[in-house]
Amino acid sequence: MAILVDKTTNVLVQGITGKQGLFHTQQMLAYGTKIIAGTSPGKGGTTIEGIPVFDSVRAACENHKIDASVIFIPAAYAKDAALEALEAGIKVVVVVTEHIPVHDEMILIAYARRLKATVIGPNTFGIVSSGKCKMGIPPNQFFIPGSVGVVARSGTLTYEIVGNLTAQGIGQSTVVGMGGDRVVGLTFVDVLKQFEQDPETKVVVLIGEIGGNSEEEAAEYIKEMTKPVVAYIAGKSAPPGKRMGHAGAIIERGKGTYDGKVKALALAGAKVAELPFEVPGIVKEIIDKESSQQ
Amino acid sequence: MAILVDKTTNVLVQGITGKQGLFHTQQMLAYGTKIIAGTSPGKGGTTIEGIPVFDSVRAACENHKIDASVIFIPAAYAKDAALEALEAGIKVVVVVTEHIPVHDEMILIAYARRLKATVIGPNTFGIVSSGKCKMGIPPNQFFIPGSVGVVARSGTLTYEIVGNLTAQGIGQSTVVGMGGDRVVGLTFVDVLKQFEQDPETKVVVLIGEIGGNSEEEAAEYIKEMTKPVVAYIAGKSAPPGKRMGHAGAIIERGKGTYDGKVKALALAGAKVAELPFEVPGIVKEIIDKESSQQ
Amino acid sequence: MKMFEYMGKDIFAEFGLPIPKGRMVTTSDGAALAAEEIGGPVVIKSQVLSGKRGKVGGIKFVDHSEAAKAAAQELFGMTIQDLPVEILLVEEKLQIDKELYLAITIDSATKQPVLIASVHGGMDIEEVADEHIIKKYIDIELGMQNFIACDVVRRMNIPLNSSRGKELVKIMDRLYKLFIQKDAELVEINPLVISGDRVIAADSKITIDDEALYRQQDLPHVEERTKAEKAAHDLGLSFVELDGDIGVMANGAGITMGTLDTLSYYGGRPANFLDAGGGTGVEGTAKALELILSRNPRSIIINIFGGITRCDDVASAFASIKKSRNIPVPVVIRLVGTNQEAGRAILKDVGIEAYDFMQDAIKKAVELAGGN
Amino acid sequence: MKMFEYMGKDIFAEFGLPIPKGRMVTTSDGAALAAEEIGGPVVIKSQVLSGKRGKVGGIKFVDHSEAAKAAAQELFGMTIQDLPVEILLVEEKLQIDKELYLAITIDSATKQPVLIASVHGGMDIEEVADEHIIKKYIDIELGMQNFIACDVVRRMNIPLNSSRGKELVKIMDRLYKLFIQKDAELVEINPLVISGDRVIAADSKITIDDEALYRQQDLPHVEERTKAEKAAHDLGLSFVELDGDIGVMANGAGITMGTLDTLSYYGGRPANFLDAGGGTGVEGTAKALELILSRNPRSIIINIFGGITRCDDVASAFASIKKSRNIPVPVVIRLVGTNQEAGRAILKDVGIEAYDFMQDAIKKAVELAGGN
Repeated sequence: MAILVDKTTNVLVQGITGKQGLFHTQQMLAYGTKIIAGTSPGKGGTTIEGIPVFDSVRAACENHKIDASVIFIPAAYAKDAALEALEAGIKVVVVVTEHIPVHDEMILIAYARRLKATVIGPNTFGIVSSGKCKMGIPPNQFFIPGSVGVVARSGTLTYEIVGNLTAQGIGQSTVVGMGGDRVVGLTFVDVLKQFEQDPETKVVVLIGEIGGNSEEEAAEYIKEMTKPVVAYIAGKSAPPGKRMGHAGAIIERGKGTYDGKVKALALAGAKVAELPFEVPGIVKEIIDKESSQQ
Repeated sequence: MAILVDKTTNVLVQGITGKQGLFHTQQMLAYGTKIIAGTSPGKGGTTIEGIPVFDSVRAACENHKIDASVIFIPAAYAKDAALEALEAGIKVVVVVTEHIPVHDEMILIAYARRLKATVIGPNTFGIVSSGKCKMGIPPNQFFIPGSVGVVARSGTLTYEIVGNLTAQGIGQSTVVGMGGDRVVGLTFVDVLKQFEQDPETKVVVLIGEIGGNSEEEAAEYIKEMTKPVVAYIAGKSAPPGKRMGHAGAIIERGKGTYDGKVKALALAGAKVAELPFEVPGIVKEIIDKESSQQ
Repeated sequence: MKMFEYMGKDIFAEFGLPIPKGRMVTTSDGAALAAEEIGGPVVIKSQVLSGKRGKVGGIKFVDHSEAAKAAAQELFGMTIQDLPVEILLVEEKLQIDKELYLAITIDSATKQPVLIASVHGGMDIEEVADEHIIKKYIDIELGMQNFIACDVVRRMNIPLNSSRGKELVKIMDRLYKLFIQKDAELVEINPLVISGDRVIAADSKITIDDEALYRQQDLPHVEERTKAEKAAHDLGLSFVELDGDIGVMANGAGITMGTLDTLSYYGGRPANFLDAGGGTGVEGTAKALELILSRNPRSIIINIFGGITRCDDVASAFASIKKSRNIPVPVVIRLVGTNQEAGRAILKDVGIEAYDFMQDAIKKAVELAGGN
Repeated sequence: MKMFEYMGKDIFAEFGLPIPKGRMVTTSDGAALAAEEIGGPVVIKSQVLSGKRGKVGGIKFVDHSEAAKAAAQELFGMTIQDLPVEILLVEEKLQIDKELYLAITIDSATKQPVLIASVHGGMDIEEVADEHIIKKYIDIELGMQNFIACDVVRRMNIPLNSSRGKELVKIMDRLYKLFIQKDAELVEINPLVISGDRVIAADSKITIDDEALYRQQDLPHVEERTKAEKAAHDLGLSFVELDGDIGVMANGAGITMGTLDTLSYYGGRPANFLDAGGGTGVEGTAKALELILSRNPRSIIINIFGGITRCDDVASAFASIKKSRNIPVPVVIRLVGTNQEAGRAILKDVGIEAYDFMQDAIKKAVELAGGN
């Protein structure tokens, strides 16, 4: 078990012949991901890394059962690629591409919502069900199977924390990157609900950052959760009004502050780490305590 | 019991202060329909026939629980009115208006589908759950409670047949007008499925006409139905290529012919009347036979 | 409303769809001049609202402008399916490498636009085998997207990277825009010609939704109806001329059809289909009677089952007409529904006893017409 | 990209949104001329990308053109929040009966556009009490519909039948079109002035999505970034100047923030935020270092956790820079992730021992900067 993707997930790679698409296809295959087809308009009928390439998602779906798609397509064409995957009936679509216009994001997410499909991203590192399926760009070696569910807005910060968990022998059930843009497919609550239901997940790590109010919304749901949540919020030292890389990471008009988020999460019962490398220790403590109680 | 609307349905009338809206509001009230609000932009705060009038559907919904809306709004504004009702969360919307552009109809029906709402019409006489609720324009006196479900494309032909049923003492559970336009919210199959489920309905009358292929589709479903179906198809004598009033009623390219429809229905086990006034006799025979078997 | 080919091509041009060089003319001198402007061989096409013009000689190919004049003179003398040829379209003659078919129309069953494509263009699409026809339903909320057009091109076995493949993707996008923005019921390009590197709409067929004409004011007006049918339409009546001898009027398409069916059953032959619709007043009813009488029937059956239509309104209208003018043939009226008692009383005052049942009234009308 | 008020009003005019009579000027003579053209009292407004210009005297009202010249001279001498006033907008002075607020922006939580309206316009919307703010989320697939605008007008307690009510409905429709067609993140009219029968946009605030600028080529370009920030942006780096003394570079917004947080925790003060993003090559890395050095830091921390970024690429880039130029301050590097062994070997060749853990590396960088 895991959430959203698993050992049996048949994965399509859109843009499989591009530089990024090809490199990460190799990495995903090396991780054990069940990639069964790729798309590249005009290159239908060829193969790459032993994977059959099709001209369109529909063409791939006519020949294979596809469960999920990961998109490595330049920003200007990414909306079309995501709509294509959704229209073909694929229910999990990972949009790695960054710099997609926000109006395009609104349109593709509205369409996904209508079709009851899950969009991970845009501007995400992707999703890893550790030891089973990786869709996206995280480095393979840091993701080992275990019982910690991780959900984050930011990529490398997640590698940092997951890498440290792994270094301490703490594996992960699934690691989900929601994406760094202002409009993305998933909310923390969407993912927390899945972790709450997933029997394999025992502890959840939430990696947030300043800006927006999704951490505050998450806090509301955490109150109802039976599983322990450990959180880290990046941007404590960021000055207000400056946008820190992500479209979301900005403190505007006194909203989305570090203190507000930490307070909401702590009140909801989450353990909040002050620095990223403190997370594994807190998780370990919870796991040790729970196993000693059993 | 009945289908779609019932004694307890709280009805909104959009365009209640217009000539048609007002006349048919009076008629619907006289029939016993539970009309609890109306809309007329700019006339919010007034009452008409004792019914409170609001500026918008949202305003009506803020003050009353509304289950269904019937629209008497000129064609150029009818799409907006229907979208308004749907957006406000109303799940049954009856669009009486005729002459609505077909592109508007496609848009409003796509939106209804997305919200899992039922659109009856456009260009329909409406719906009558006999003795309980009338939404639309049929003359009151011909609709009496009973066990026959009626579904039709055309208005006056329905009155003709229902009037004859009533004259013979055969009442109706619900009478549904799907509307005469090329694009309408309901199909015969949608309504037949509801009648099949409705405990009050014992026999179903399907009133079709030449053109399109919805009668042929209905025939496919009738094969699975447990309840007897009596059908009449108008247009036996219509010459091919000539459009007979309705947008749908035209035999083009050899499709949608009288013979094709009758054959499909008969093969599916429906009893097909050759002339409209033969319907009540066939229905009566079925009812008498069934009651003698019990 | 159906558009003439040359009008459709003007609209194509407006939306950036590729059309052949050429223009519309109304004289044979104009045709010669147009041919000269174009230079080289031209095609001259009769502009009539009939799909069969090619088969009856309504299209001519000529090599130079003198020949164009002669050909135009010949065409202006023709009538095609009862329609006189009054306008010609003179166009460059295309080198044809391949003929495709492309159309967008409305699918009643799925309630959305459908794009239809085939690599077997140039003939009536009804004659193309199903397996050579590609249908793609378009989600109207999503609209035409690049991937949709690309996938249709793929299914046509045209390489996506080829210039014709790319051109086709653009054409589908623009054709859909036209379909939406012009409230079209049908936009059809048949054939869509591949000519070297170019992809060109060699013909155009556009039908605009009549109900949307009020918001398509910049389109040229094309009248397809006969004069009588148009007069009826303007009054909200739906009128079709048939070839029998019994005048028919009813309210609602379905019951009017049912009336015709019953009439035929009893051996009568209808002179017309006339659906008076809902809520017709004195003027409409008078006009309806006039239309019916223009067919010189031997009797008239009026079959009213009132819903929106109020029986008293119909009766009053009929009574006032009957008082003011001579109706030279017997009229049988069946009148039930909303306000029927009042209506029947009004008719009684002018000497008419309304019927309760349509079959009785229709039988009577057939009898009064004296059979066949 | 934020637009100047006068640019926003040009776009308003393009979409049929009512704006005051007036024009943009860049000299005080031009201001006098514009005032004369307009006739009567005018308002002269500094064109700067700051919302606070009114409070610091950046807006002046004058009665005639001589006074306009003097006022313009005064304004051209001002700087508002560090921004010099170089452009003025001279407009008719409006008679103000009421000031409304109207905006459309993007709601991250519901992932759709939201229309925000208030009858309490003229002040910062943040200062308006929640109960006076109307929010209407727009289904992006459905778009702005007449009923949506009508319902907002109703909630503003403005009669739907009044001319101002009707005008407002039109304005909402056009503002939404602008929002969609121009890829806006924000379109704001504050105040939207009711002046007799007219409803006029007295101010404009438009922010265009930076990611969509490639398809909005006809918009004027406005540069908000400092020179250094712009140079960084052009290379795909996200660079923000801060006021400490330790140079920071990391890859990814989150980890860069985490690095700053950790640096602060250990008593260091960052000189900058620099997110090198994914996949930066030699040029990008060289530029990144240059930007960091331009802040004269005492030490530099480079914190790389490679995903898309490959450790060997970063290491090669750094090594080649280190060979070709003098780096005058100590550099601490933390390097893990994709191809980390190769990367570390490359760094070793240029005498740098990469760290495993960010906290150790950051501690070292703080130590090397010599504390505060």
